[in-house]
Amino acid sequence: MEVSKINIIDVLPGIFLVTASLIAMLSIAIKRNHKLIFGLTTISLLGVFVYLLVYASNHRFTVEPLFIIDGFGTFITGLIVMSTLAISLLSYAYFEQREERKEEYYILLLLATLGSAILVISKHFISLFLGLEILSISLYSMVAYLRKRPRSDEAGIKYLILAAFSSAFLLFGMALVYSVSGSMNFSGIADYLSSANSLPLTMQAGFGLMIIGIGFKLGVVPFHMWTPDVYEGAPAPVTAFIATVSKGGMVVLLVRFFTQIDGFRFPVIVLSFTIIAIASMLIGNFLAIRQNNVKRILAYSSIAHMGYVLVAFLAGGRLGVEAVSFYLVAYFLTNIGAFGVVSILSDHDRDAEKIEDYQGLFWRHPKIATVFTAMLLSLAGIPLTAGFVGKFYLVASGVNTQLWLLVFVLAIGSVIGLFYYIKIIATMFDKSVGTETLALRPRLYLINLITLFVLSILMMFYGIYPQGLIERIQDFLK
Amino acid sequence: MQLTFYIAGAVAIISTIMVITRFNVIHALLYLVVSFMALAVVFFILGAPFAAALEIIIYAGAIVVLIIFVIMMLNLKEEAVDQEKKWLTPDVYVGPAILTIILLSELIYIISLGGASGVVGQVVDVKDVGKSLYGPYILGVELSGMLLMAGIVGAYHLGRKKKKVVHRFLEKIEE
Amino acid sequence: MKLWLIPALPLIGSFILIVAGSRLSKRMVAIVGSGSVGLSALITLFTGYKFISTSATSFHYQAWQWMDVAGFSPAVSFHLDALSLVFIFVITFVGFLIHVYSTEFMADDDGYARFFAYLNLFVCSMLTLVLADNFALLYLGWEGVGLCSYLLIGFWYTEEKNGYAARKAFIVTRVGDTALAIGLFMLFQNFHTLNIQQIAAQAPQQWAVGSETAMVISLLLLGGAVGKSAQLPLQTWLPDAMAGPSPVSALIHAATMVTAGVYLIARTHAIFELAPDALMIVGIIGAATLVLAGFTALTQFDLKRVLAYSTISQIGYMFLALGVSAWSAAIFHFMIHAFFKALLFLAAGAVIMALHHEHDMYKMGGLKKKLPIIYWTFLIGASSLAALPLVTGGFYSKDQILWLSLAGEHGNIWFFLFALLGAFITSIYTFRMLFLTFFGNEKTHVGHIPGNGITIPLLILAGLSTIGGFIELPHSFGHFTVFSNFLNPVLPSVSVQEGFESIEWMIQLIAAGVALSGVYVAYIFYIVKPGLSEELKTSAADLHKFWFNGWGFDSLYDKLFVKPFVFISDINKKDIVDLFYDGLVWISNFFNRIFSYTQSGILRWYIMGIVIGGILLLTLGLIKN
Amino acid sequence: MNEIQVTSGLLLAAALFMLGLIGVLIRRNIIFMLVCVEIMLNSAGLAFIVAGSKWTQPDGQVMFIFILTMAAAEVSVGLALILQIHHQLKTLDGDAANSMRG
Repeated sequence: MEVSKINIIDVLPGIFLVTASLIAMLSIAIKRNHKLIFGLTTISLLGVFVYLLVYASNHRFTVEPLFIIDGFGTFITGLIVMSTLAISLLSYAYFEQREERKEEYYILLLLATLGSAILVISKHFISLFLGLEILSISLYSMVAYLRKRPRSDEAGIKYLILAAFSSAFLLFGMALVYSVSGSMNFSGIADYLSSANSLPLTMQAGFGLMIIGIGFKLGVVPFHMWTPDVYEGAPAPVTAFIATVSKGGMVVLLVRFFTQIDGFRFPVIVLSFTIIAIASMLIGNFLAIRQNNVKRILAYSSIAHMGYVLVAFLAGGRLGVEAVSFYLVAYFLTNIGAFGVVSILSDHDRDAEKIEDYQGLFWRHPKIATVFTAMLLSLAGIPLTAGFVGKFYLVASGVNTQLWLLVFVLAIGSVIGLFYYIKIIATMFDKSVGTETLALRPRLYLINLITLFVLSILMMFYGIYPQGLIERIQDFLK
Repeated sequence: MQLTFYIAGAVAIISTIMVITRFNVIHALLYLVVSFMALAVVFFILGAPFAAALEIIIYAGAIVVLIIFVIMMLNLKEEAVDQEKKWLTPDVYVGPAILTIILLSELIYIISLGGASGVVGQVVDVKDVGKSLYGPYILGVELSGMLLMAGIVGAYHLGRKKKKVVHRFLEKIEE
Repeated sequence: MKLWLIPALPLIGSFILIVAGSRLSKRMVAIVGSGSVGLSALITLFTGYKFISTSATSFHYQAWQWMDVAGFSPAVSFHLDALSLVFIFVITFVGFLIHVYSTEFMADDDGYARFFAYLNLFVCSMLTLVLADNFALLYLGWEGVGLCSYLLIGFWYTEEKNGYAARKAFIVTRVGDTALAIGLFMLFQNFHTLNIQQIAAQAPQQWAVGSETAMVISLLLLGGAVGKSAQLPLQTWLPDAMAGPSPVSALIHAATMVTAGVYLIARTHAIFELAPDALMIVGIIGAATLVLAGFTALTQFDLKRVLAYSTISQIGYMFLALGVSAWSAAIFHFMIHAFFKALLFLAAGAVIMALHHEHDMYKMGGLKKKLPIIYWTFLIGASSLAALPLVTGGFYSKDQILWLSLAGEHGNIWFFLFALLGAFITSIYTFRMLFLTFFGNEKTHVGHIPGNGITIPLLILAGLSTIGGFIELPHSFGHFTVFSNFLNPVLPSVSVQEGFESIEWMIQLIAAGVALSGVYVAYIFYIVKPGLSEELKTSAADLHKFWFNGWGFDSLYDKLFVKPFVFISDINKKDIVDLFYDGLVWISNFFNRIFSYTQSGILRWYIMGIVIGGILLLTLGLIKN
Repeated sequence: MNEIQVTSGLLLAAALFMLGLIGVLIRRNIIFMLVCVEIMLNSAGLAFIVAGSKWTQPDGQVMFIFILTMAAAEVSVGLALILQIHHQLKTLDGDAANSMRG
């Protein structure tokens, strides 16, 4: 047996997450204690992050045949772990006040993080599939976690059927690709493609079917329809997770896969993604403008944002990857912040999702309203926020490769987007005091508040001084 | 060999058609078992005896049985069949059918012309699969363990009988 | 090197005052407001000392690099050389004195904190402008100055005419700003950088002397300079800008804003030197402006308007100097002018305040006794403005310009004659102002006697405008050239035409004579025979009116631009361009309805969406293959 | 010729895949939808086995096993959810679960 070939150090982050989830499960078996399991989760996430900071810098090696651990992967893994940490901090108060059994949530959270982290470093169809499914299956239960809410179940079943359905497409596509190339390794496929002059039709169809599966996870048009319903039905911290970690992992996989097989050579693939990107940017924004549910607005905006990310993805090259990385950081920060605000304001029975819940928020809870305003401005891409720098990065990469149409649509989309972000902000500043239906829980929400402050400070910091992060990213991508 | 393949394939297709058109869930599941068995034959012909065995054990055995269990738990009555009859009307299935036929014909066109030539039938037996599974793909096996764990924890949490909603102060007493 | 602190401190002060100004006591506001600028001034002193003692040619400090993406790297980085050192010295010191003065002058105003917030921001913008090492930052400062001037001119916004003056200043300078922006774009297009030093270094290699591009860019830059510095033909905003409080006028005229144009041309002299024709135009504009503004100043009766026109005229001198490549002479005059003009404005402000906001000189008089300190300091400032020989700073700086406008390599006799005429008029209107205000009978009762907050800055400025002149003495007075030597690494010295050295003393004599005779004329007209000026006024009423209205520029612009524009706007009431945005809104709503329909919440419908997407993808593949 | 072409295998997989797809689209009962998704996954597994057999590699079967694992996990979560929904809504109608829209 040749098991011992794997260097333990290389896959330590994964092992860490696995161990943490196992210990979490065992601790439930002994005694249910929310605080304990919450502490365990945060500590192990912090541990992974510290490990990544200290040990894994910009070296590059592979764990054959499944994984490649390089700077890009390490950077995004760190980002994912930090985001999960923030989400788990936000989750504590959210789940504490609900009379559900909340301990399993952390196991699922850790496993979902593991799935996303695996997506990020995979270089093989098998690891891609396993990562994706670990993520998805944990998410099914997380979405439907609050069993008292019919909407939660509805969202759960929708997500489950659709995700499994699109996984089937992804699998069938991968099978077609495998049947032609004879390898499930990205590099093997790349070798096959570089020796073949043109793209065989079957392989092309395989890629097409794979795009369905990938596009579903990203929530891009026309595979986007699940996003608003799932965002709305899921508990707010879970929504934050879906919006960020789950999508981010897939973005990285997409970038890695198409960069490695050099898919940009084939006009049909580029054309497909261009159409998807344009449709996402426009339709996502169009859908949001008259929406009155904050969670749905954020869902539609995330469709548009994924379209923006595809611009940099299509631009490709170093600059494109840098842009994607930076954008993901900005996008993660702001989305977690925004959903954190939603979760902090949510009460016992429902999430704070109606726009009326935000009426006059600034006069009732100025701190939270300020944080939310900052996050929305960042999503809208107003200068001196991280969102602006991210968007600028995207535009720069698009301009650099002369993707004028995409850049133009990006600009139009941003203009439309401004409307609904400002609408929420205007609602918050509306002086006619809204109904005080949503009570904040004292004491408990302090931890949320601190998390939100840290997030917004980071967001502003990266808006005002992004150069540090940019250099960091460049360093990692070396 | 070839003939067996085509017969098994035909059985699989026909029984699958039966699955999606039955009104009674139990009938549909029985056809599903037939379909899985036919597929197992196909696997065997394709030189994957291990997969054929798993197909019967896990799919036809475990998964279908699991579904039947749940149906029994739900205690669906005769109305359910009538309900299904009402749901499955031509205006429901014509549109999707057309879409699917378009997609299928595209796929048929692509697969038959698209350069995936070659023959199949070489046996890859359990030993090879085992060696590869516990050799290079060992981490994949570990991960599939995690996958199952996520499934189990989720199913446990979601499937638990719902507690009566009691006031939080009374909860402790009831336990 | 804490160079960034110099502009940052006023910015921080401004920030504090904006955020917490309403909660601070007036005393605190004063401390924050003037203290921040004072600290800046101290740091400037320290930096200047270090700069001179290390005999460095330039300091560079990058405070903050925003990002560096795909060749786009906006950074806040500062460049300090002799030229910017002179400017920041003047800005911080004169600015500080004006702040101190304001603490008393504005003491009874409701918008005390607001005033200092704007004032600090103004100083910060100007410092950013002169310290910027790239044009993008310079432009930021440039616009910041424009914004602050708008805010400060319209400070007493409750009165409609102040708002009007503020808008006028903003709009007229915008014309120049637009030209400048286009010029900067062209520079970037040509050099692929906005770094000033790099451009200055590359320009001579890229362009030949007289190159067309250099000419166009120079003219566009000149457009910007003319707008900010209130030169022909964009001078009309400055006299109206007197609507603001007196310290604001002092700040605009002495330390900030109007000198930005001079700075810009001096800073980009490398480009201008490649376009001699453009340089010539600079000189012509300067010469024409100085005479035109001088005649207008003669006819004004509002104390502050006289000073405003005198500023236009003095800036004209600086432009003239720039036009004849006498770079350091222009900067020298800028510095001296900053001292005495700030002094004059502050003194005028004190007078106006003492006389219950009376601006009309004909209603003043006899203040010599009542306000002795103001009188003496005002006299020093006026003498400097009129360039009375030997004892005043203005004499040395203006004399240098006169001399070089004739003898410099680009000089000619016409420039000289215009400059001489200007000097004559200057001393007439200056002393007319002095005599009308301080001599004769007291016509208005004196109310407020200025305290220390006002008199101390005046005394300091009076000292500076006298001593300041002695750091640069002409050949005939010992040839003491500390100032031009100091500037030499940045601004090349001008060579004098053959055969002129010998007559320098003659020119000085003429200049002195002209200045003194101007004083004499004023003496005759306003002290000895006060009726004489009235006679002259009535006998040439039309000319007087023409001059009084600033050579009719305002009404010309009104007919040429404002009226047609209003006419077009009337026609285009429902803005055509708006249709585009309305259309965007309509389309968005339209698509929103359509796509909202697809979000039906029905699971099978969503699956259908995915299938249709799949079909489209495969079909696309088949078509393209 | 007694050999089986790769295309025939893939076509069989495609046909089964499409049948599963049409099943998901036309059935309103959530259990049926789940079953049809299983059919699709299973046919994808078939496609992998065909491809693996073509290259005489075990990888196709390995992938099949992983698909099997995933299908089992997914069905268990799905059935648990279906139980929940039946509790909540007293129906298995997929179209009835449409409280969120717009």
